[in-house]
This record gives sequence, structure tokens and C-alpha cells, in this order.
Amino acid sequence: MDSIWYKILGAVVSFIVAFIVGMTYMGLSRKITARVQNRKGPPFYQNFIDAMKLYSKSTAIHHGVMQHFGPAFIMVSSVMTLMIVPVLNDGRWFPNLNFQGDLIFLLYIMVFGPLGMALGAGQTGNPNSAIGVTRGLSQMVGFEIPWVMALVALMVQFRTTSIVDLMDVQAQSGTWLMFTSPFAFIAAILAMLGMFRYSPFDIVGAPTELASGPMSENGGKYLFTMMSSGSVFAFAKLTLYVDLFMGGADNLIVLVLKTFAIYLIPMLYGVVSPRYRTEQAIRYFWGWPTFFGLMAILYAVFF
Amino acid sequence: MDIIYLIFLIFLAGAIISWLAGKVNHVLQDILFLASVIVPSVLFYMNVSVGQEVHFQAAGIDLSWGITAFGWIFSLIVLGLGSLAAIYSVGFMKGKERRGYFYFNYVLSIMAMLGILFSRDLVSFFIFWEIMTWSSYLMVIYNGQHTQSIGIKYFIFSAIGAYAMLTAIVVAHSVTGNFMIADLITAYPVLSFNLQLLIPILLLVGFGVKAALMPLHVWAPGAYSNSPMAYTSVFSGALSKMGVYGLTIVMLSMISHLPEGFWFREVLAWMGAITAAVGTLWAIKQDDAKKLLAYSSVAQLGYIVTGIAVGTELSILAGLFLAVMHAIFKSTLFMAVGAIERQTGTTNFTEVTGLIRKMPWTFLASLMSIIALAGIPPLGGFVGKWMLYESLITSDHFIMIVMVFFSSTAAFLYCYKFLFGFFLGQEEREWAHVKEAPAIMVVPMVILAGLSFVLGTFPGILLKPIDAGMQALGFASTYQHLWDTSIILNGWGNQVVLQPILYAILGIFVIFVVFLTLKGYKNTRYVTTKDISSSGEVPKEHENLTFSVNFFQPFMRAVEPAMRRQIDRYYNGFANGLEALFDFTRKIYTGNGQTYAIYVILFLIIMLLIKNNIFG
Amino acid sequence: MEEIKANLIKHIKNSFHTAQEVDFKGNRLDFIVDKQCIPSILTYLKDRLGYIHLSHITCVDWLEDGEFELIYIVWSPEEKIKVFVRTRIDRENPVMPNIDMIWPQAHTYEREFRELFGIQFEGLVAPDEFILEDWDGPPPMRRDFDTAAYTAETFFERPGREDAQDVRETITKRSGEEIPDFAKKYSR
Amino acid sequence: MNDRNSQKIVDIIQNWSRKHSIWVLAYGTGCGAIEIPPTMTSRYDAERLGVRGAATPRQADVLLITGYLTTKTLKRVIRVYEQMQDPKYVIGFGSCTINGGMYYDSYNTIKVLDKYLPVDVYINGCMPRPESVLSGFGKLQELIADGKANGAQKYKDNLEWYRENQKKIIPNWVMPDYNW
Repeated sequence: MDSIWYKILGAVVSFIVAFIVGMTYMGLSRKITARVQNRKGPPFYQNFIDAMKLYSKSTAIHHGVMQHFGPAFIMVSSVMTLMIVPVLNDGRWFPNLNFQGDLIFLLYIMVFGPLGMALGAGQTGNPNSAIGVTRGLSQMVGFEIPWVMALVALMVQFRTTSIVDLMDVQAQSGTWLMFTSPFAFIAAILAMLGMFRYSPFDIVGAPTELASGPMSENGGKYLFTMMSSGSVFAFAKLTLYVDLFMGGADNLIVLVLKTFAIYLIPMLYGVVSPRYRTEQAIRYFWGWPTFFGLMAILYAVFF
Repeated sequence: MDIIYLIFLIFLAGAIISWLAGKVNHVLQDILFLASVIVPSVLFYMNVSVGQEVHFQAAGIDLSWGITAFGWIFSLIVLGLGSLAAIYSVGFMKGKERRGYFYFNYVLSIMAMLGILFSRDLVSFFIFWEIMTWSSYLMVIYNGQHTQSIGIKYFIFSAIGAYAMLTAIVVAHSVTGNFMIADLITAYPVLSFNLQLLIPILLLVGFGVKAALMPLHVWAPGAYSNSPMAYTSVFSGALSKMGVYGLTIVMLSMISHLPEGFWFREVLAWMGAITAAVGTLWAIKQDDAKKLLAYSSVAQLGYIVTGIAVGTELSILAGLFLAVMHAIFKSTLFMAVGAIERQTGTTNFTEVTGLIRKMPWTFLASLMSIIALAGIPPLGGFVGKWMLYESLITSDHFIMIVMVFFSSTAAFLYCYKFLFGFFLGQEEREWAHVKEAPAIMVVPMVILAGLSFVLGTFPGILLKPIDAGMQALGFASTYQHLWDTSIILNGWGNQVVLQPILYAILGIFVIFVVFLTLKGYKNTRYVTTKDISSSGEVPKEHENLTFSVNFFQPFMRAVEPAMRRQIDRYYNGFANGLEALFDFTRKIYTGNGQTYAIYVILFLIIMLLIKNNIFG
Repeated sequence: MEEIKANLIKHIKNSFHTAQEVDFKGNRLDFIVDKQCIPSILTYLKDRLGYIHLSHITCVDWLEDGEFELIYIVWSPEEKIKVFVRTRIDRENPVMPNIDMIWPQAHTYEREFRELFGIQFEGLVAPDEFILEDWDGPPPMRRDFDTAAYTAETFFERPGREDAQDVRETITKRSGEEIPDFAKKYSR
Repeated sequence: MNDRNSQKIVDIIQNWSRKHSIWVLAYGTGCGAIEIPPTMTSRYDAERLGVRGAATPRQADVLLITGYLTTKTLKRVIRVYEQMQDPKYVIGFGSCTINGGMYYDSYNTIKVLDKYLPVDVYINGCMPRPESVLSGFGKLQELIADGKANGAQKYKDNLEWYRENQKKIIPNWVMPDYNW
């Protein structure tokens, strides 16, 4: 079972599952947004059609090697995140690289994507892309603070930096971490709002203002890769949240239900929100979310 | 004659000869210069073993030279980086003025730094320290008149540090009766508490200046950015590490004897963390690459100081690993800036854009170094950052880790600014003629970048000598407890296994690059950066579409309150105050002999009165 | 109102003897002047009489007289009077004094007249092209510019439009209906 | 299964996906642009048909020309069209694009769009209401599904003829190369 082929099989299966689930979630989010706006909305599988169409579209131009590599960088980030995050409890899924990395490694591999995207967008030479990138990176500095605080609180409380250990803690105690360390959960959820880049934090790729920002020169295969990477990344992040705060999942159906419950939070918050400017977004993240993060650390240290 | 004398003799002779040889032949001068750096390095690694010492007497003082296992780590930085930067310098200085001056100071700095590592007594330590300061000062003012004020700033801070160190040496001599470092360390635990505090503080001021620690850092941006870039890579890469070297010895052999939980470590660690945050914020604001990298160096040295000040095994391992990594990637970046400056004549982000197709190798080296600097796996910076965070968590520095993490995330902003500003963005016609730098400059950069790649997966190569050095300073071996060839662990037993991660990253990357390339391979073609979707408008050739002014304006708006205070201003205020004081003093010292006579008489009367009062 | 107007006419007449006033009902008052007077009378109106707002500049092509008429409309917020300063210039050699030093916004109008009517303004510093891009025909707003012919020559025409120049006639022709008498006067 | 049959199946799948995913680059040249918001929002909701706005020509499938085109705008429209990636379609929107509409005798408004760009679908009306816009999209979907929406191919094949017409309007031709 330890052979290289088994590992590759695990990676491929995980990727396909993440792709399908992530794409469906994005389609569902479009549907739900439409229902909130009193529209009929596209079918939930609309994103698959879009992806298929983008794949079949020709891409006759590129602006240079970094634009070409940019989507691959993003893919590295999202697939690596997926590899590190344990999908199911108790090793019921392929282990992938679960035991080879930890939370801090995860924090860093997760920012690999934005940097790759930034490099790809930079080479296109479109000023809109560069503006979008600066906004995206600035916003990232904003939400990383509460996110790191939440993770530090967890790591301190249970004296481990491994995700698998944190899941074991929950399995043994029988309580989810969102109840044993509620402040960390709140801080992490608030940081997640920024991580998913829905409204009000969607100024990075504002379609009319910035012509979709970093993506503005990418179509066809590049956009297809970015889109699939986005859905894989969304699934990986949601799984991480479920693993950390909701006790993981025993089978895929439970996982899907739990992740969707988490996914509804940024989505529904986004539907009813207008858009923040970048500095407003940063100040938002350094306000209450950081306070909750601080509370989480204090809670973890003193209780 | 001992080989150690020979090394220093070659250095000295090489410095002078390569200066004078410029009058004969430039090629000869280059060769002599390279020889005078590389030959002693080779001799050092071939013939000098750890623990080898020579003793001699000068002016009645016992002096002793020899390399310890701990100093050996830093000799890697000094000589390895020194040799590569020397090769680079030959290309960089080609066709420039005052090459002899440059070469002389360069060789002298390398010699002084090696001398510091060799010094086993405080006197030669101080002498080499001063040679290092002087030669680097001469480099700072290399560019002529307008750099005088920057040079003076550097010099004043260095002088403050040197006087502090000299005082410490005198105090130490009064305690131990000789100048040996080993004697001081053995005598330290039995000293009175005040002296226990005084000696490290004085030494730390001296080392803190070179390590650009927070209140003492103001000289660094100016000095780093005004020396010739070929030297700055050594200045920031190796010379600042001498401060770290001293700092580590002081921390480990003196401060560790202070009572447990004493504030000293915490204060120093916090100073490091604040240095990191402030340096990062200022780096984001810069529009000049040299300034940006200079502030970034300040910030990175902040991490190193934090790691060393926290003082657990893992944190010191992290600090020293980061020190070497910083030497590698920061010097590569300074070299890249030097190459760009040489090819384009400017280092301002708002002027230069779109060099990626003109200088691909420089870009590659910069990209690798930037990824290492940002601490993204699988490059070397990640290992250091990871160990630093883990050490902070396992030693209960929770707020500090958030602070450090903030500065490390914010570092992405200036990292991207560096890459975008120079290499990406619109390709302007103004820079169409730019060519890649000559091979003699590119090769050292690429070697260093490749080194940071190798160390990212096999940090054991570097952690082994670091571990040996730490054992020399009294730590237990950390092998297999905190690290293995390509595994890093924290104190709680959690680990990152680097090798499969590297393969996974490379595999995923290659798969998707192949996918992107093969899909529609035949029909894809390259278009210029003028061919962008700009609302249907056709940008004219001379139109500049680059976005580089006020690059991170929204972020700067968000952090504006923190940036309003500039420590420089306090120093300026202090200097103005001093000037007023000196003005006043000048009024007292009129230059008239009679007034002096009155002063002397008054002084004597007062002294007599006091004496009578006290003893009467 | 009438008092103000009379006062205004008196002031203008004193300074500009050749100016003729044409009074209108309401708050409008016209002056007809020579083209050389234009900068001075506008400056006078602006600086002395408080007509600080340049509402509009317009141009009329009097093809039959061989002249262009330029009309400068200024407005005083205190007196609530619109003053139309009118002048006529030769159509063959249309040259006007430039007034963009009095009101900077006149610059835009002048560029527009230069492009669309071919009127040259002395000392107007501006790029040649304003609204029309790559235009090489005669100034298109002149009445002797034959739009229909130019259009027919330059652009394609979709078949089926030739007989649809007058919609009513076409409809009658096609369906046999009569145009009612009352509607005939609107017909072309 | 031989190659031709498999190609046919791929084509059917591709055409189906293209049909149900139409990303529109609305080139709001004239008054017709005001009809786009109601078409996209709650009342008529074009998104249920897979029609969705795209921000840049690189991502768009359909170029929607909403109204009259002056000679100056035509230049930009041609450039935008040429920056779009295959497969791409053009919808002419309103009578101005068909025969000039009320601007039939204007000196700087083109009258027949399909002489300059290959139009796949015209939507009649001045202005067409959102219903007719939707029916235009429906027509385009039918054409795509049948594989008949081949305007881009037509443009590629008759490029010289189109260029000649375009250059007649735009004498100062400074466009970069054709890229798709």
C-alpha cells in the first residue's frame, strides 16, 4: 500500500473529488445568490458547463513565461493544500501528505497561490491586473492576522501543530473545537470571509471597475485552470475548517454536509453585503476579528 | 609559520597589491583581487581545523587566534559569500572608477570579518571590528560627495557601538586581568549582578549597531543603498552577521547565566520582532530597490535577533539558519539590483519595467531569492521561518508570533513589488536595448539561488555545522531531535518532511505546465505587453501603461497611523539638541586664556569646598 | 428688470459705440458687435458688470449671406440677465479672436468650432484632432457639406432603405392608403 | 468508433457547453446599453440561460454591440473583437446596427455592421425590449447548437474583404496583428 502508484492514485482521486464538490458548491452559490435576488438563477451544474466551455475555447496568445506558469503556481498551492489536509477521520481516505506537513506549513503553502497569481498577472502588463494584485495582497495581509491568531490559539491549547492531532483531540473528547475554543472559531470564520473573496471583500477582481483584476488577460485554458484551482482550493479550505473546528467527518456525505454548512457563511454574508474598499477591508480585519483572535489566545493560555 | 598567519598575510598583501596593480594592468588587477580573496579561502578550508589556535604577544598583551566550531558557520558566510561576491565584483566594477579603492576595502573587510571570527581575545576582536567598520565606512562614501551625510550617520552609530564595546572590554579587563574571551566567559557567572548586566548591555549596543537592531537601525538603509551594490551584498549578507555572531555569543554564554525568566531576553526578542515589523512596513513604502532591500535586511535581521534572543534550542537553530539563508538570498537580490543598475542605470521601480525577457537569468535568481525571502516552501527561507514559528509557539511567545507572522506576510507585498517593479509589467521601449548582465555577474547569482533551493529540501547540510557550533557553545546535540537531513521537527514532535513535499510540488507544477503547454500548443503565440485589453484602445508605443507609482497605496492608507512616527526624527531632534548644547559650550570656551584661568581657579575653589565639606 | 437692462445698455453703449442692442422679452438681451470687439466686450462684461458665467458659445452658418454667426451667451447671477453677444464673420476666411484666456472653458468650444465649422481661432494652442478621428473631408457642420452624398459615398447602405426616405409616402405607396390632409404639411 | 465519429461527439458536447455558457462582453456604445441591466437582473434574469457578463474580451464569447457605431467607436470594436478568443460571436443590437436606424444619414455613423464584422444574430427594434434580447440569445443558442454560428470562421476566411471595408472607414490603420 505504500507504493508510489498508490500515492498518485490518492492524489488523483482527491483532486477529482475536490474538483467536483468545489465546482458544485460554486454553482450552488450562484443559484442561491439568484434566489436571494428573486431570480431563477442558473442550474447548479452551470459551473461545469462554464469550465467545459472555457476548456474548449482556444487560447491563442500569452504574454510570456510567467503568465504561462501563473496558473500552474496556483494549482500547486491548491493541490498541495488538499494533499496536506486530511479529508476524512481515522485514515479512511488516502493519507496523501497528511503526516508530512503541519499547520504552519499549510499557512505558507496557502499563500503560494496568490503570489503565483500575482506573478502571472504581472507579466501580462495590464495595469488593471497589477492594481488588482496589490489589492489582493494587501487584503491578504489583513485577514491573515486573525486567521493566524485562531490557529495559534488552537496550537497552544492542545500543544500540537499537526492537523491530524487536532482531529484526534476532538475524536477523543467527543466535542467539536468550535465549542471548546469558540473565540478561535469566530476569528477563523471572520478571516474566512476574506479568504473566499466574496462580497464585501471582492474588490480584488471587481469586474466593472478593474475588468476582473488579475484575471483580466486570462481566458480559455488559463481561466479554466484558475477556475478549477479555485474550486479545489475552496474544498480544501472548507475541509480544513471542518477538520479543525467541526470534528472532521467519517464519510464523504457528512463531509459534504458540514463543508456546505460552513460554506454558506461567507456566501450568505456576501449576498447581502456591498463592497469594501481595500483599506476598509484591512481595518475591518484588524478590528473585531483580531480582537476575537486575541481573546482566543488568552482563552487558550488561561483556561 | 602557521597557516593562520599566512591567510591574513595574503589578505593584507592582496589588498595592497590589488590596489596598486591598477596602475599596471586592469586584468592583472582583477586576477590579483580574485586571488587575494579566493586563495586564503581555499587555504582556510583546506588547512585550518576547528580548535586550532596560535598565541603570540604584542605590546605585552597576550593575543590568541583560532576558529571555533561556532565561528566556522559564519566563516561559511564570510568566505563563501565573499568569494562569490568577489567574482561578481569583477564584472560589476568593470569600467568603473576607483577600482583599486574598491578592491582594497573589499579585501580588507573580508579579512577583518575573518579576523573577528578568529579572535579569541578582546583586543584583536576590537581591532578587527574597527578595521571592518572603517573599510565599510570607506565603501559607503565610495560614491562621492553626496553620500557624506549618510557616511557620517553610519560612522557615528558605529562609533557609539565601538565606544560601548571598548568600555565593556575595559570593564572586562578590570575583572579578569587579561583580555581572553574564554576567561571572561568563565568569570562571568560569579560577577556582581550590576556587572553581569553592564557588560552584556554594552556589548549588545556594539553588536546591535551592526545587526541594525531597532533603535540603532537608522544608519542601515542609507548605508546599504549607497555602497556599491557588489559590496552591499557582502555588507548586508556577511557584515551584518558579525553583529549576529557577537550577539549570539553574548546571549548564550552570558545572558543565559542570568536568573530564569529575566526580562532581558524578552526585551531583546521583542526588539527583534518590532524591528521586523517596522522594517517591513518601511520597505513596502520604498520606491527604490536599494532602499527596499535595505529595509528588508533590517526586517530580516529582526527575525534573526528574535530567534537568538528567545534562546531555546530550536529558536537558536532557526536564528542561525535564517542568518545563513539571509546572507544567501539577500546578497543575491543585491547582486541582481547591481546587475540591473549596471545595465539600465537606475534602480527605481517607477522607471524600470519589463526586464524579464531581457534579463531572464537575473529574473530567475531574483525569483528564487524572493520566494526564499518570503519563506514559501520548497525554498530555504521556509525552513528557517518554520523553525522560528515553532520555537516561538513551543516557548509560549504567542503575541510575538503574531507580530512576526504579520511582518512575514506583509513581506509578500515588497517581494511582489520588487519582482513586478523590475521584471514584470509593461515592456517599455526605453528599455528595449537592455541586455543580460555578463556571465561573470550572473553565475554567482544563479549559484546562490540554487543553493537556497538545495537548502530548502536538505537543510541538514547546513544544520549540521550549526549544530556543531551550538554544541561548542554548550548545547546538547539536536540531531534527530529537531532535524534530520530533510526533516524538521519542533519540540512537540510535529514535523515537516521536506523531500516528498518537494517532489509533490514539482510533480504538480510539471503536470500543469505540461497541460497548459500542450493544450493548443501549435496555435499559441507570444504577444507584446502592448496588446492588452484596454477597452479597445490601442496603446501607442510611447504611452506608458505601467502601474508603479503609489504601488501599495491602499495598504499604506490602512497602516498610516503606525508609519507616522519615524525614529530618524527623534535622532535628528537629539542631534539638534546636541548642537545647541555645543553652541553653549563654545560660549564658555571663549578661546581667551584669562577666562580659562578663571575657570581653573573656580574649579579648584569648588573642589576644595566640596572636599572640606565631605571630609571636614 | 427693464431698469437693469437699460442700465446695461447704457454702460455697453458708452464703452462700445458700434454695439447694437436687440431687446427681447424676459431676461434676454442681445448685442451685435464687430468681431474685434469680442474679447474686450466679454472682458468688460465679466470684470465690470458681473457677467461671470459663460453659458455657451454657439455658431450659426448663414450660408446665403456667406457668413458665420458666433454667439457668446453670458450670465450674471446677480442681475439674472442672459446677454447674447453676437458677431458675424466672413465665411470664406473665418478667423476669430481667441477668448480662452477669459474663460478657460471656451477652449473646448473653440476646438469644436475649429473642427466642425473650420473656424480658425488666433492663438489657440491645442492638438488638431478633437472629436473626429482621421477626418479628411470638409468640416461636417457647414451647411454646404452634403451629408447624404458623403454618407452614400462612404458608408454602405442596406438595400430596402432607398424608398423609405419618407415613411408615410412609402406606406401609402405600398398599401394604397391616402395621407390625410392635416398630415401632409408635416410630410417632406 | 472511427476518428470522424468521435470528433462529431466531441463537437456535440462542445457545442452544447458553448450554448449553455454564453459570456457576454456588452459593448455599450449607444442607448441600447440601458436594456442590458433589466435583461440581466431579477425581472428577466438572463443568467438562467447561462448568459453572464464578462469583464474583458479575453474571457468573452459574445460581443454585444448595443446601438449605433460611430467611425471612431468602430475602430475600438474591431480591436475588441480581434482580441476575443475563438469561438466568438457577434450580436447586433437595435436597428442602428442593421441599417443605421435614426442615424441613417449621419456623417460619422456606420450603417451596416455586417460589412465590418461578421454578425451572427441581429436583434431588431429601437430599442429592443429585454424579451427580444432574450429571444436573440435564444436564436444564438440554436445556431451554436447546430454549429451554424460560424461568424468567426467567415471573418477569418474573408479577412481581406473585411479589412478593405474597415480601412475605408479607418484610414489611419495602426492596429496590431490579428490574434486568436
